[in-house]
Amino acid sequence: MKNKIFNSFDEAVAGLPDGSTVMFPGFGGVGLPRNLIAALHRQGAKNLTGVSNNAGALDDKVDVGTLVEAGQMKKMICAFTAATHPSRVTPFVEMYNKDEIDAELVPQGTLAERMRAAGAGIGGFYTPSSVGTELAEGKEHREINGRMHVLEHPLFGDYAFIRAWKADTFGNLQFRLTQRNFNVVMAMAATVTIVEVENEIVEAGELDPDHIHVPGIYVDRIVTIPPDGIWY
Amino acid sequence: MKNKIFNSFDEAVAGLPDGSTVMFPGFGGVGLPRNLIAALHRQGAKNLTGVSNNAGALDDKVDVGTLVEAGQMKKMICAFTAATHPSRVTPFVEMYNKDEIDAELVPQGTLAERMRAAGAGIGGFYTPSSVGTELAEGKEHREINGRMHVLEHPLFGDYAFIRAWKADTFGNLQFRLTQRNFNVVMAMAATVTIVEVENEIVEAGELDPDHIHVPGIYVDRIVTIPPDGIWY
Amino acid sequence: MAEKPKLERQAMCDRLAMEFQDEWIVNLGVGMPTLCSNYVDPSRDIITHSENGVIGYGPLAEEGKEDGHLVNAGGQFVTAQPGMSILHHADSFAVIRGGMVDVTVMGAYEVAENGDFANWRIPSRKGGGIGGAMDLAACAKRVFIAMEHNTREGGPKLLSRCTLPITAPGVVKLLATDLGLFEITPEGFVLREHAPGWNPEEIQELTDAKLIIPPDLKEFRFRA
Amino acid sequence: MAEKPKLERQAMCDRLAMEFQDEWIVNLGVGMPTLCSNYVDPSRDIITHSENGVIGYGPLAEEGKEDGHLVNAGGQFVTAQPGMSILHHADSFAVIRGGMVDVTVMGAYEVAENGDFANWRIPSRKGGGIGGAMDLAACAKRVFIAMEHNTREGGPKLLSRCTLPITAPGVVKLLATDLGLFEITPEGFVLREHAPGWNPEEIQELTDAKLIIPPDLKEFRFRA
Repeated sequence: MKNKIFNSFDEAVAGLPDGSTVMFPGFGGVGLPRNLIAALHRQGAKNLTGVSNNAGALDDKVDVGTLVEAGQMKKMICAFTAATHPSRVTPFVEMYNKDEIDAELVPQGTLAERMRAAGAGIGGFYTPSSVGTELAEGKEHREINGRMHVLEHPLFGDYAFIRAWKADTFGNLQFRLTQRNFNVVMAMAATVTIVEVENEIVEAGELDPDHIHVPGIYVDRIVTIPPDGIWY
Repeated sequence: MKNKIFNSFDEAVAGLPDGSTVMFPGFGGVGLPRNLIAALHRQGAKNLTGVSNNAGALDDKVDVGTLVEAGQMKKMICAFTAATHPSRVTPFVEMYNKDEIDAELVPQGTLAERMRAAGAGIGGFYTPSSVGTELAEGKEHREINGRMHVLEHPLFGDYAFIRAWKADTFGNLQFRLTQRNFNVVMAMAATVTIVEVENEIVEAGELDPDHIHVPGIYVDRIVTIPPDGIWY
Repeated sequence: MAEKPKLERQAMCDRLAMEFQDEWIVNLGVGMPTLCSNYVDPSRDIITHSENGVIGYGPLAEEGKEDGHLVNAGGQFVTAQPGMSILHHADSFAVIRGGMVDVTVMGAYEVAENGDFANWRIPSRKGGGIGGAMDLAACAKRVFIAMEHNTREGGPKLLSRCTLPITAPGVVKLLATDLGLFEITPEGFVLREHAPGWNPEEIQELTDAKLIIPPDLKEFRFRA
Repeated sequence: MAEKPKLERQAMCDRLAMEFQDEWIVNLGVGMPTLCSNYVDPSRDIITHSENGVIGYGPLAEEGKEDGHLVNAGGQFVTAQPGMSILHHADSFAVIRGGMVDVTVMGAYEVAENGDFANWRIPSRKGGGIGGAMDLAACAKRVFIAMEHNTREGGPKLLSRCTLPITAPGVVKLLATDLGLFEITPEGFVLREHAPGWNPEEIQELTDAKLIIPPDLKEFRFRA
């Protein structure tokens, strides 16, 4: 079996080229691969396009906003470009207002489904979400069974950074509760999937085949979070 | 909590109207809801449209072919209309050759994805499967990223008959190994989902929330297979 | 007049929650609507759904008893309930787009008499926050809104037409503000219940849209 | 000439399996191709995929040791292997359409020099059996075919153009018949290896399409 286990986050993200599209899961801070993001920050790749639910929060923890602030991102594709509260100005908002970073705002369900389509080999799909709004302007419309839909396209990644609960040596992954969020579709949509895992990596065969959330065929590199890693 | 537990297969399928579209999972005989099919055979509804991987095998067991042979089906939507071996003539093939039953032949992946689209509120999707073949004739074509695709439409059911391994009182379901097959997308695609389950129904809370294959919101009626039920 | 007490946010959310019916799948948006979860009629059998992939979660977790892996759409720690299940994001929005959600409760900047509403973008600011609101608004069976009746500056928020970019057209069915409960009908806003001490004329004065005042107008119903 | 021994089915499938590379995800169709699973080079690290939602299953189950819930695409009972995982049908075909399958091995009625092949419908019969063949043929990285060189009646199956309705256009890369191994190139069928005792002229005589005979033509390689 191919060895997918890497000894450090720095080794796991080494060689990630400038200009890559990188997918970052996480919702409310849960399932967010903070250790891999910190390693990418140290690694320094530039002109990246990020795919993420938001463009970074405003706390002292490492998240997508850390890469934005460091000038590593040229564009964010996400469901929130504004900060969650108008009074809080994130690094992203500051740069966005000065046109120093680009953004594509996507309804959250469409964002998830576009990644699922990329992973599932679907060339495009029609959704009723966003019809009648500014975000549907310029998109192809089609009435299906009396209801208007817009055409949406698959969203591929070069890399997905994943935060998992358990992994085996083949790369099979399990998530715990709402940690799952975007992790599954991002692992499917990206060419190279890199995982930080909260538990020791177990031998193939130790995870129940009925309860694998991401099959190992989608997973390329796995690192166990060390005791001094970023846990929350 | 709404009571979803029914005492018998006959009660669970009572009132299924003539003309309904009924989805039947199962692959290689595994995950096939034989007890519910037998009850529908006794119930006698007619002019049904069936959705299934095949149109019935040629053994002495109850399956979709039982309903075909009894004249209950007016149409089958499936990935196999011919018998798996040319020398074996199923009831379906006999009737199909005499134009006594209608059929729509769909590539298996497209069949599964059309049901997933129905469940997921997707109005239509583009797939490269079947392009360049007789089955793509008359379908809308579109070139996406240099590759030709055809447009496929969601496939809804009035009823899904499901065979599960475990269930709880809320209707959450788990499947074992390749029993899962079409069961998940059919439960999502159908208005009324009726389940035969191989184990005793447990209390809500006894199944791990991280390992539910079909959430109970998709499930309407559950019957435990009795010792004298059809097990294989 | 401005001195008269208005309705508390909790009362507004309670009032909307009183409309929830047995077996409804209920999605509560970020902010004020999460207050709805503080009041669920114990005789009612509500199923909660959160866009980040939880069906059947329970009340907010007590401090010190949070499970770091279980949050709601607002990122708040919630508790597990028997029968809960977890989905990934694409499957969670399959539930939403598939029409399984009976009601979604959201906040808004503006609501119009044609059922349009706006809650994701202020034109003076670049960008916005859609989250799952557009999917929910377009696909849930009913959209309920909880918001203050007026802006901080005293401007109207119940309009004949939205001025901000909308979240979805023609979907709002019921609206609770700090001045009352409003149904949106093909004819426009119907004032169903007024805040105690407020008469229809006073409410109309603070409203841009023309209010329909039905003969059976009632006083606002509080939680029992 | 008809008396000369041809290749056994197992030898044909072994030969195709010898082309599998480390880490390949391999999908074996119903019928003859499942024989490929009898031979997997132990030095090779192959990952099996079956359309009914299994990744990483093992050899056929011994009689009496079958698990009633675990079958392959042909409905045969197979064994579990460490690292195996299960998907539902839509996710299983997401693997296929998503381009994860490195090779699919199928049977066929006809293969054409342009890479077209036909394996789902005989026009004299109404209907047909597509199963997952169209999805796999359109989306796997490589399509290998294992079939007899001629029909039972002695007719040709390697054609300049298919006469039957095709399963996918232009996808076949490698073909094993009971007379040899054929590569399909932009120029057409190249006879890479001939069955022992058969010369290219004899094979051409039983073939409708024009065969390209390369200078480095070899004898068929058997399993070591």
